[in-house]
Amino acid sequence: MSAQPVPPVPSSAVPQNAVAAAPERNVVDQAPKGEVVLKITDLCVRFPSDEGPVNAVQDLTYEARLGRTLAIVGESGSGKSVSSMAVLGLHNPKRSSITGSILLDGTEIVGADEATLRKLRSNTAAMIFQDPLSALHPFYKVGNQIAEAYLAHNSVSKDVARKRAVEMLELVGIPNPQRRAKQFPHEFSGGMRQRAMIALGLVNNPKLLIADEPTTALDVTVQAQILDLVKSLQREFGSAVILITHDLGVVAEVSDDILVMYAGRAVERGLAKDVLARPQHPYTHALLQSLPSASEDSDQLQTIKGTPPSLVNLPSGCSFHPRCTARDRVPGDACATVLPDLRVSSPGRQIRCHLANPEQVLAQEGAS
Amino acid sequence: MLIYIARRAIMAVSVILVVLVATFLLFFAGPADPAQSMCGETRCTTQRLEDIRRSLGTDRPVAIQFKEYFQGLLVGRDIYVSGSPKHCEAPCLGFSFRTGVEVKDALATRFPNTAMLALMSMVIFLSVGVSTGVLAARRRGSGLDRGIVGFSQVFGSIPSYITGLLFALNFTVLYPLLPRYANRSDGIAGWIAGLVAPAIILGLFYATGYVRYARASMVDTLNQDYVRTARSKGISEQTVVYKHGLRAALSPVVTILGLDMAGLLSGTLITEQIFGVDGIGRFAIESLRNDDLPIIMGTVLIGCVLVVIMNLIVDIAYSFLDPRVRLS
Amino acid sequence: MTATPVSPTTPTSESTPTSESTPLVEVSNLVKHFAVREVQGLTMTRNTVKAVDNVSFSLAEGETLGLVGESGCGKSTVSRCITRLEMPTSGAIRYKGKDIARLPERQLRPLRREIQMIFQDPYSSLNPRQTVGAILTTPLRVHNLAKGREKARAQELLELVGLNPEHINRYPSEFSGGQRQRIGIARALAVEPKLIIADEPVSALDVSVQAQVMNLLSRLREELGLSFIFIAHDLGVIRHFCDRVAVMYLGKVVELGSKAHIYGEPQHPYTQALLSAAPDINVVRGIPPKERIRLVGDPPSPIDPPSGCRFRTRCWKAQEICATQEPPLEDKLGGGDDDIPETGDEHVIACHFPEIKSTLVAEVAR
Amino acid sequence: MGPTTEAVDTGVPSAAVADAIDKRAGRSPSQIAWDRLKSDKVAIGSLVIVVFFVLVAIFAPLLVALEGEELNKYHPELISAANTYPIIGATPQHWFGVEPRTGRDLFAVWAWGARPSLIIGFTAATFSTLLGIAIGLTAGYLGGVVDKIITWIIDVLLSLPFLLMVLALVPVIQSRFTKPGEVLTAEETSGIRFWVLIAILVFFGWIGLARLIRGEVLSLREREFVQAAKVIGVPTRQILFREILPNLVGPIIVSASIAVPAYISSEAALSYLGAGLVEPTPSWGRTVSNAQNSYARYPLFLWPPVASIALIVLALSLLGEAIRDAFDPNTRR
Repeated sequence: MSAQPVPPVPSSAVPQNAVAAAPERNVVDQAPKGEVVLKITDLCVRFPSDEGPVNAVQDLTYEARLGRTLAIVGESGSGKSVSSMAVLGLHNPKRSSITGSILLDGTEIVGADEATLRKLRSNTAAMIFQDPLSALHPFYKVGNQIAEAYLAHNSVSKDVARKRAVEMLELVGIPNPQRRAKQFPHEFSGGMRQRAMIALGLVNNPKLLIADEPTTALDVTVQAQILDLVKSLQREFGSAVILITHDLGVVAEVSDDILVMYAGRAVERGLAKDVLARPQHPYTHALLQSLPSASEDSDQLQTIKGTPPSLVNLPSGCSFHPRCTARDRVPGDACATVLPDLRVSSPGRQIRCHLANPEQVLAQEGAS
Repeated sequence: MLIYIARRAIMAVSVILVVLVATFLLFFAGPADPAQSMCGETRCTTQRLEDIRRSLGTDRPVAIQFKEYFQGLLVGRDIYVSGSPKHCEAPCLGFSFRTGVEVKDALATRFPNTAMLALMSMVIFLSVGVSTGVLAARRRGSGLDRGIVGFSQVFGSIPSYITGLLFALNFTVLYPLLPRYANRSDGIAGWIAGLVAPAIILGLFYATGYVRYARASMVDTLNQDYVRTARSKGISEQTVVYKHGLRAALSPVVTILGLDMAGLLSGTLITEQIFGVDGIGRFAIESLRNDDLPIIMGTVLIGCVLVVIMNLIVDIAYSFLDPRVRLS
Repeated sequence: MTATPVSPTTPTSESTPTSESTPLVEVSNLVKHFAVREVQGLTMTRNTVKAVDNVSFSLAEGETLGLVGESGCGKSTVSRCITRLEMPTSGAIRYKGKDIARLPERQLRPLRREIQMIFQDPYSSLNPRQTVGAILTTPLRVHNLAKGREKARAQELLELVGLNPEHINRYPSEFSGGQRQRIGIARALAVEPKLIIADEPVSALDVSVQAQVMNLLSRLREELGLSFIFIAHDLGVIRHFCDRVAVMYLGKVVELGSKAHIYGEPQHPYTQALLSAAPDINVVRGIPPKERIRLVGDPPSPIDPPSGCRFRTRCWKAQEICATQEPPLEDKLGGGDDDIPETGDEHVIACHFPEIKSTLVAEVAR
Repeated sequence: MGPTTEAVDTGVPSAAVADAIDKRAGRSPSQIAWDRLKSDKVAIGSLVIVVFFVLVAIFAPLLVALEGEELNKYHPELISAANTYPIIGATPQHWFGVEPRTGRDLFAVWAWGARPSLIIGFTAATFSTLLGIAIGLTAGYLGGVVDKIITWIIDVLLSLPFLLMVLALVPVIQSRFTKPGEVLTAEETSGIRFWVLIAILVFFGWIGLARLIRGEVLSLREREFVQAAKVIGVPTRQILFREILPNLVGPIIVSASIAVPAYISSEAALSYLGAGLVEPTPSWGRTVSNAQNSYARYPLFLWPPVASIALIVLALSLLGEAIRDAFDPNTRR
C-alpha cells in the first residue's frame, strides 16, 4: 500500500467523560477520566509446562474506567485473554503463578480467597466468552442459567430471578423472551446465544464487563449487531468494558482506549483513535500495514516476517526485535539485549520501544 | 424423544430375535445329538434313542422345530416328556433333559439370586467408583489422586476371579470373616449377608473402571468453557463442581454403563461359581456339564434379554440426562 | 491490480483447444442438496439442506474470482463441488469445455492435476504421520511427475514457498501455522495445476502471518500464471486478491461483478449490508463510511429457505413481490458498463429493487 | 485455554542459508511415543515381568529338565494314603511341590502352563486385531449400507453376554469337529479345544477395535489432509493405507496391547470354569480350579498359577496403559 499521510482524526467521535482522577504512575494522563474500576499493576501470570514456565503475561499495567471501553489487542498467545481471566480469579491457583496487583473496585484479587472472589464475580465484574455454544451449559435452560447468576448475589425467590432473566433476554433484543428462556442453548442460533451470554453477563449490573473475543465466532452481519448492542448497553449502564480482540476493525468500531500486547507484554497504550491512526510501536505499525482493506485496492501487503515467539523461550531484549524492521534505527544492539520499559512517548501515549522518534521512523518505513 | 426410544426398542427386539435364531441353530441343529447326550454314559439301545428323538421332536426338519420352539415362546406348546405330552405355557423354554423340570421355573428360582448380586455390585461400583473418580478429579495431580489412579489400575488389571477366589477362599472358607452364601428360603437376611462378599469383589472390580471413567470425564468437564462461565457467575465452588460439572460428566459414564451390562453378567456368572451362589450363571455351568441343552439355551436367551433390557434402560436414562439427545 | 490474463506457459497433457472465448471454468446451474434427518417431538422428517441452489459463474484463464458470504451460504460447498469432493446434485461444471460434474473418479484423475485446492486449517490439512517430504512427493508419484528426482522436486517446492529445503524430513508438528499453510500451498503446486481453489486459506492464521501468505499467493499467481477461485469471509482479503467477486447468500449468488463494481457500487442490499458491517482498516484510521446498514436477525436455515428472494426476511426494502417471485440474476440499472467503461465486465444482481450505494466503505482520498 | 508455545523461528528461513543448527531429521509421532515409553518406569518394570514369563514359556522343557522332572510323571509315593494330600511341600526336587492325588510335579505343570496362556493370548490378539482393522476400515471408509450392517452386527454382539455365550459355544463348536460316533483321544480333544478357544476369543474380540477404527476413520475421512489426497487424485486404497491407517497406529497398538492380557485372563477363566483347555494340555486356569478345594490343606497347589495369572495380566495391562499414555500424553495424570 502507499504511504499517504494519514488524515487527522475527528475528535468528536467519542463522547467524553470528564471526571477527574488523581494522576498516578504509568497513567495515560491525557486520557479523559472516568472512575477507575479496575487497576492492574505489574501483573505477571506464569503456567508450568513440560518445556518450562510459560510466561503468559509479564509486567502488565493498565486500568479500566466507568463509561469507557478498553480494547486489548494481540495475536493468539499474546496474553490478552490470560490477563483478563486473572481479573475474575479464574486461573487455577495450583496450576498458575500470579504476581502483581489487580485492584477490582478497591479489592485486591491476587491472592484473594474464594469467598471474596465469589462476591465480586458477576456482581462487580462479569465476563462473556468467545464461543457462546461452549460457554453456556448444554444441559440447563438458558433462562435458568441467567437466573442462577442473579440468585447468587440477590436474596430473592427463584420466580423473581426467572423474571429477571426474561427481562434481561428482552433487554438484549431476543424476541419472544418468555419462550426462549425455557429453551436450551443448542436451540439458539449463534447470534442469539451471544446475546444470551451478554444477558448473563449484565444480569447483576456489574461495573466491569470483560468481553473475550465476543464476536470472533460470529458472521460479520451478526458481529455488527452484537457490537452495536454492547455499545448501546454500555451507554445505558455506564459500566466499564474491556474488549479483548485480535480484530483491529472491531477496536476501531467500539473502543475508546487501546492496549496492544505482544508476547505477554504491553507494547503500546493510548487512545484508540490515536494509536490506530498514528501507531508508534513498530509492531502496531506493522500490524496495521499488513491488513488488507475492503475500501481500497492494494498491490502488495506489508508483512511481519517470522512468527510470534515461544512464551517459554522469549527472545532476549525486546521480544519483538527478531521481527522488527526498525531495529537498525536504534544505535548499538540495545534491541537485542535490553528490554525497553513501557514509557510515555507522547502525551497520552506509552510504548515499549527503544526508538527515540518512532513516528518519524515509522513514517519512513511505510514509505520505503 | 419417543422416536428415539422406539428406535432403541426395535434394535433391542432385533437383537433378541437374532440371538434366538442363532442359539437355536447352534444347539438344536448342530451335530450334537440331544438324545445321545440324554442317554449319557449309560448307552441306550437304538430303539430307546429313536424314542427319545421322537419325543423331543429332533427327528423333524429344523424349520419345524424352530417354529415349534418359537410358538412355545409366544403361546406355549405340548412337549413329550418321557413318553407323555406335557403342556408348557408361554413363554415356553422347554423341560430339562435331566430332571424334567420346566426350564422357566428352574431359572425363575435362581434369577433373584443373580439379580440381587448384580444389583448389589452395581450399587457398589457406581457409588464407590463415581465418587472416588470425582474426588480424584478434584484433587488432580495430588498424591491422593495418584494413589487412587494407581490402585484402581492395579486392582482393575487383576482378573476379578483371581481376587474373588483368593477373597472367597481366605475370608469365607479359611478365616470365615464374612458369611457364605445361604439360600433365600433359609431367610432373607442370611441370603443378603451371603451375597455381600461376592458383591464387594465384583463391585470393587468394576468400580476401578468407573473411577477412571468418572475421573477422566470430570477432568474433561471441569476444563469446559461452561464450567468457567459457571465459576464467573460467583456461585459456590460446590455448585460449580456438582451442579455444572458432575451433571455433564455423568452422561459419558452412563454410556459406558450400558456397554458394561453384558460384561457384568459374565462377571456375576464367574463370581457365582467362585462363591457358590446358586444363580443362573452357576446353573448354566452345571447344565453345561450335563449337556442339558434346553437349560443352556434358556439361560443364554434370558441373559441376552436381560442385557438388552438393561441397555435400553441405560439409553433412555442417557437421553433424559442430555437434552441434546432428547431433542435432536 | 487489473485482470490481465497471464498467458499459459505450463505444458498440459491432453486438452480441448481453448479459444479466447471459452472460459477456463464455467459453472452453470450448480445445485447441491444434502439429505438430513430431523427429529422433532414425535415426528421425524427427512429434509434437504439446499446448500447450493442454482449457482452459475465462469472464470477466465488467469483470473481470480472471489466467493464471499457468511457461514452456511454455500461458498465452501461450491468449492467442494468444483474439486469434486462432492458430487453435485445437478448442474454442470465445465473445465475447459468438458463437464466434470458427474465424471467418474477414474476419468477425473488426469484433470485432478490441473485443479488443486488449498485448505483452511493448517493443522488438519497436513497428515501428522507423514514427513513434509512424503506429503510433497505423494502428488508427484500419483501423477508420475519428476520421476526419479521426487526428493529434489519436493525441495524445489519448499524453496518456492519460502521454506528451508533442508526441512524435508520434518513432520508437520514441527512447523508453525503459517509455515504449515506454506506446505499446503507447496503440495497444491506440486502437480503444476492451472486452477487453484483456495478455501479460506488465511482465516485460521494470525494477522501478522496472514499477510505473508497472501503475498506468497500473489507472487505465485503471477509467476506461475495460475487461476484462482478464492473463498473468504473477509472482505478486505477478497478485495486485495480477487479480480471479480461473487457474493453468496443462502446457497445463491446474489451479486456478481468486478471488484470495482462490488466495492465501489454495490447494488444488492445484502452486499451493501455485508460491506457496511465489516469493520475496515480505514475506519481504523478514522475515516468512517458515510452510511451504515445494520441487518436484523440471523440468516434463516437453508433447510427451509424463505420463498421468493431468500434475503427478503432481513431486507429493509422487501415488498410483496419479493416473497412471491425469485429475482433472477441479471444486469440491472444498465449494469456497470456505463459506469466503469474501462473494464466493461458484467455486473449481475438478483434483486427486485437494486440501488447503487457507493457510500458504504470508508473512502480514501486518492 | 493455552498459550501457544511454538518453536522460535526467526523469519522465513532463506533457502540459500543452510540451517546449520538444525540438521536432525524430524521425529514421527510413533518415535516420540517410543521415547516416552522408554522413560516410563512402570512400563519398563511391566516389560521385565512379561519377558520373564515369555522366557519361562519358551524354555519350559529346559527349566523342567533343570529341575529334574517331567510334565506327566506321577509320584504316588509322595501322596499320603490317608487324605490324598502330598506329604512334601516345596523341596529341591519339587520346587512347587506336587499335585494332590496324582503326585505330579507342580513346577512342571506351572512352567508348561505358561505356554498355552501366552500362545492363546498373543495369537487371539493378533487375529482379532487384524479382523478389527479390516472390518473397522471397511465400515468407516465405505460407509452407507455396509457400515449400517456392520454397526448393527457390532451392536448385536455387544449385547451378548460374552461368558455365557462362550461357555455354551465351546462344546457346540467342538462337536462340529467331531464326526458322529467318533471317539477322540484326550490329545485330539485338547488340540481342538485350543483352536476353538482362539476362534471364539477372536470372534468376540474384534468388536472393540472395529468400533474404534470405524469411528476414527469416519472422523479422519473428514480431515482436510484426506480431502487433499482426494483432490490430488490419490486412489482410494492408497488413501486408506497411506493416509488414514498410519494415523491409527496408536489406537491399534494400544488396543492390541490391552487385548493380550484380556485374552490370557479369559483363557484362564474359561479353563477354570471347565470350558477351556482340557487334559493333557496344561493350563493355569484349570490348575486353579483343581487347587481351590485343596487350598486349606495344600495352598502351594494354588499359589503359583494364581500369582502367575495375576502377575502377567497385571503386567501386560500396565504395559498397555503405559503405551496408551505414550501415544496420548493428554490422558496422563
